Amino acid sequence: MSDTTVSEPRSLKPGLVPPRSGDPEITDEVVTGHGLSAEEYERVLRIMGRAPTFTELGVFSAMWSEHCGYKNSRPALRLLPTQAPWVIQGPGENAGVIDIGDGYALAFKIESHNHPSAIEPYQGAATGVGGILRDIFTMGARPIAVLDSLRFGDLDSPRVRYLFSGVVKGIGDYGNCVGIPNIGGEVHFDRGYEGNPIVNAMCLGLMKHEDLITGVAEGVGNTLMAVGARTGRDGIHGATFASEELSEDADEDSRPMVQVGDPFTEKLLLEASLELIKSGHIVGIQDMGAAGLTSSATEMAGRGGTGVTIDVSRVPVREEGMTPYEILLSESQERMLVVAEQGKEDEVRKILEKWELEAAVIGEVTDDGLFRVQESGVTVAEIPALPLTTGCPTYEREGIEALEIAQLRDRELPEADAPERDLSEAVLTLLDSPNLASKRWIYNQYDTTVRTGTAVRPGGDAGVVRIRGTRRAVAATTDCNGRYVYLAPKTGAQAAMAEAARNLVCTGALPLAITNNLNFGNPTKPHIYYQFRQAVDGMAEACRIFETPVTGGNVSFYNETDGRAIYPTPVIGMVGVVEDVDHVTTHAFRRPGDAIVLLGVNTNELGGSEYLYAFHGLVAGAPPSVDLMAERSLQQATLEMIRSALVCSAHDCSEGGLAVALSESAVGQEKPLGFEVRVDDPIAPVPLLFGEAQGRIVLSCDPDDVEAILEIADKHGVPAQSLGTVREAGDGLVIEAGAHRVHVDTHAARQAFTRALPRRMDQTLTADSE
Amino acid sequence: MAHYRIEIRVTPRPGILDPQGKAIHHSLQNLGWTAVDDVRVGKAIHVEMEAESEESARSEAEAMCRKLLANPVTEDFEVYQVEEA
Amino acid sequence: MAHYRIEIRVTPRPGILDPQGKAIHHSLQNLGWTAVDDVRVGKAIHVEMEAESEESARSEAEAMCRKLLANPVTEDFEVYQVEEA
Amino acid sequence: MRVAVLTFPGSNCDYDLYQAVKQVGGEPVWRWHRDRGLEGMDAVLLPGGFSYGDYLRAGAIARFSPIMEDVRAFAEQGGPVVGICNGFQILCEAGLLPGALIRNESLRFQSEDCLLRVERTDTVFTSDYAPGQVLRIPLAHAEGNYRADRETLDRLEGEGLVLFRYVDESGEVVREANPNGSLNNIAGIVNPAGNVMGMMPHPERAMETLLGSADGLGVFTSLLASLATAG
Ligand SMILES: Nc1ncnc2c1ncn2[C@@H]1O[C@H](COP(=O)(O)OP(=O)(O)O)[C@@H](O)[C@H]1O
Ligand SMILES: [Mg+2]
Repeated sequence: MSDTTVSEPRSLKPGLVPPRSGDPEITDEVVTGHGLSAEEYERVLRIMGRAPTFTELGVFSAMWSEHCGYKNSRPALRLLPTQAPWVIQGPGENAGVIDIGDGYALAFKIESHNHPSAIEPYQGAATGVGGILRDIFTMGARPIAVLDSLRFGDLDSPRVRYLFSGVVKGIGDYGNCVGIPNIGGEVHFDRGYEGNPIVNAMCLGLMKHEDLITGVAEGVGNTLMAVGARTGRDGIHGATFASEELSEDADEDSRPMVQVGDPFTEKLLLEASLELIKSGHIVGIQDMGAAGLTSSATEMAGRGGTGVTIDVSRVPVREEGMTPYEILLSESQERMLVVAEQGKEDEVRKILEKWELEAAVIGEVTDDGLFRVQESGVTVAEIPALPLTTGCPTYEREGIEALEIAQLRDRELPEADAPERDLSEAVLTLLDSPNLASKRWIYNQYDTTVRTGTAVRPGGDAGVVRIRGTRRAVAATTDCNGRYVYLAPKTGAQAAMAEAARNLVCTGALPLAITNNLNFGNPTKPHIYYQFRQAVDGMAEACRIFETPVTGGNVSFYNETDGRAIYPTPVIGMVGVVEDVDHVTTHAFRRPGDAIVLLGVNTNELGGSEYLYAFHGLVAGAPPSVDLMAERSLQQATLEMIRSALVCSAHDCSEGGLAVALSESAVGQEKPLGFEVRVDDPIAPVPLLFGEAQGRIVLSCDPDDVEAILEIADKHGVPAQSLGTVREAGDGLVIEAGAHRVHVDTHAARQAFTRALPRRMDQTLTADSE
Repeated sequence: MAHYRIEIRVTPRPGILDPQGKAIHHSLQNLGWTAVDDVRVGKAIHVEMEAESEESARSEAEAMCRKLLANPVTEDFEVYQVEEA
Repeated sequence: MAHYRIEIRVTPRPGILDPQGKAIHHSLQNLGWTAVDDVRVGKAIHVEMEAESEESARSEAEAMCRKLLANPVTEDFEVYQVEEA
Repeated sequence: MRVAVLTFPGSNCDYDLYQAVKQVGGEPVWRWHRDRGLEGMDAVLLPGGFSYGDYLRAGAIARFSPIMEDVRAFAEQGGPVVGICNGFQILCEAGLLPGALIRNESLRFQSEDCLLRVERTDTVFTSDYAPGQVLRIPLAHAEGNYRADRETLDRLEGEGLVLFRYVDESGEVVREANPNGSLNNIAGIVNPAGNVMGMMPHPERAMETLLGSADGLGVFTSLLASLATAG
């Protein structure tokens, strides 16, 4: 392990601050309890030139937590490409921003709320949505869509069902109330997430270029204002908590008080913030998210190269007797920190009042580079601002692959040669797998059509929102198969990138950029750091080849329960633009008689598949390989076909393999259809039908257009073959593979596909189930 | 065995934000009830059941609260009335 | 003037469908509480206010219920506890 | 034709209604709930959303908004008033329409396309539809379960005040088509005077095929046409 921090920023040394009466004394235990190592505490002493007060220790602890400080991830994240001509705002702000043409810009970001959701699924997920919405509208963008990426253990556990249903309800209730349509997401169920669910929420926001604003505390003498909800004792030290492992017998009282979301206040805050930004009365605005007032104030000062002074006694509070420590570290929701132009405080207050919200002056921007906190005029903390943000110690660690994973990857797989079961039955069983089945049970609880922009709703390959007044639309998707990443982190991360890009092009969108949410275990363990580092390397390479830079993201470490880590899950949130809404395409077959064409190559790769998990309970083998150049050609070919108006439907072929992709196009719509196809590749039937080879897309088109499609494929060097024909529902789903024949009744397939989740969820849910 | 009517109150734990209570409080003030200084909203659950005795009815009701009716992370509960009917 | 804590119960009127009560009843039965034969779910509203007297606190609370807290089409209300605090 | 689109704190379909009015050639006018006066307005629309977070009961707090006094006066003078989703809930809470909307039977927020049968075409809100026409329109709500006492229900049915009903593809009133448990599959009603209408589904979200359906257009074209003849 080597400490590779940049040289310490030069800054004023803080003055002496006497201990505040009533605050605990600082002992070794107190320091350890704040998650700071002995070396880190040494560093605090060096920066301060003296011992910190209790309040100051709390500030360091929060800012240098993994969550705020990116201690273990920052060096690796520097490897990710972040630039392209269309990137307006890269990483480092509340959200990334790209140009999408016609004078519009798109802000987007993904954020995790795994730990809070494990404790209180409803509020944890709800406040996760609240936080990501604020990250978007503090950029000056109006949120236009939400996506959610979820992971849980297997649904046969009552506790998992309780978590799953609470999370979905929390996401729905919050987004629905604010009025932001959900346009997609994903969910996987696998024992690898038992006890430690993943809840990532992504938001897209639209703005005109000139409305961009950032979280910067500029202009000495400008006024800091706390805006929105009052500060309570909820979530104190949530950031530090999110940087620790969960343990099943964790003391209830040691956990921070659960944060409760108030989407109604959020909606008012959203409107008020956008109005404030338009008004020109403010120079900066930022959400009080993780580590609350502390992180928003110090980050804004850090970016502005300024200092700030805050008086906590002026912060509107919900409860009496709150200490400076509590006020600084509270994670109460629906609050903003605003830097108003000096003299414009009343104008700001007026706008907030219209929206029935409070705005209080709590401090000002200074030129001394210090984060100074006062309590009724008495200084209780004084810390150089820059070291708090950029001076967080960072670590680049040794990574080593765990032997047992290498063994799993190399092990021999059942059914790689000959099927042990009836293949038609196997198709039905897979369609009933919660991982492959319709997610309608989820998105029926989400408003998907509010704001009248949703051109492709959840249930397709990617969500699409048209931009009123233009011919354009934006598309977004989230993807990651944690099993692949577990078995081979670099390949797995590239597969996530490739799937996201395929999902976008299938709707007619050109992929432009990504945000990512890196969900991993404890990075101080060498085999976890290995996963992390490999995944970042893989992602970086794919970003370069796809020309989709990273504009922001989030790292969530310590996703472990009792020492067991989740599958490494670097969720990719990718956005793209459809140039003309006439190109918007969905995955559903449209007309009997249409031809079915496969782009890409079937391979003999069964590793990491849902088939192995569903029938053998196995997560093993090498995950399907990824050829990034071939993926890129596939993307370009598909887009050209769609833009030439040759394509009736396009569907990414991935989890569940070819048989499942075809079935989804047939029965994954209200009026199911049938199909009849023939595949003659010299591959054993199970890997052929259910292997999850990358780089494939299933299209349907007018039979007269097959030739044109094959020509475009050929031009791009993309292998393509005509597979068969879309049929009436009554003809069933028919696949001939060499000597094997699959024939599934369309109605039975649709039942399996649509009933899988409701069937499992229509059971009693209790909070205390083990 | 006798028949019991049980009244249960499930309320947000102290310190936990209660946005609903806040909104109602605000509305009551707008309607002129300025003397109101706090409103909290929870669930009122009425259960009817057969039980051996009042005590057993009460302890069953408390078990229901722990198991299903209240969320221990965010809510407190109280079985405040058990009546033979 | 004194400070009062008031407990109010707002419940679905008899005959009005109570989907939440029905669902909880069902769940309790699935969890083994087969002796339960009815569940109704309403709101427990806790109000704190200044008032001249207990009677006036009560009558104010009843007025709040009539005006805002209960919907007469679907709900009944009861101010079941008024306590000086 | 000037059409007021009201915004309550927590409304979130006001923008969509505004666009819908514009699309059919009306002149939408924003009205914040604390603004007073509806003079010069030809119709008033109450949007969907979560006024006051739907706290207590959907619509219960918004009905006391200052502008609601003006809405009541406007309705009493015969001016057309439309409440959609939360707007419908507010109109019921305010007593401008009978009945109440309670939690969906599923206890879940329900978001999907529904099929609606147009029960009457002789109203200012439905004149552009064919009798019995089946519409595909998105809905999205948690409290859309229409309830009324026996007497009220008999009157609604007897006087033909039900405007829209949830049906299946063949236009039949069946249980499976009912998304929320509403009595008699009621999705929308009108007052006896015929000028106040409330419905749970969102016609303003079904204005163009790009977004899935254009079947909601009729509500707005009917209204605009009636205003044109009235004016
Ligand atoms: N948690 C969720 N929230 C919203 N929509 C979801 C969610 N999970 C799945 N969906 C929808 O269902 C579709 C199918 O999911 P998935 O099988 O993960 O698709 P894909 O493999 O194409 O990414 C997604 O594209 C999305 O639109
Ligand atoms: Mg996926």
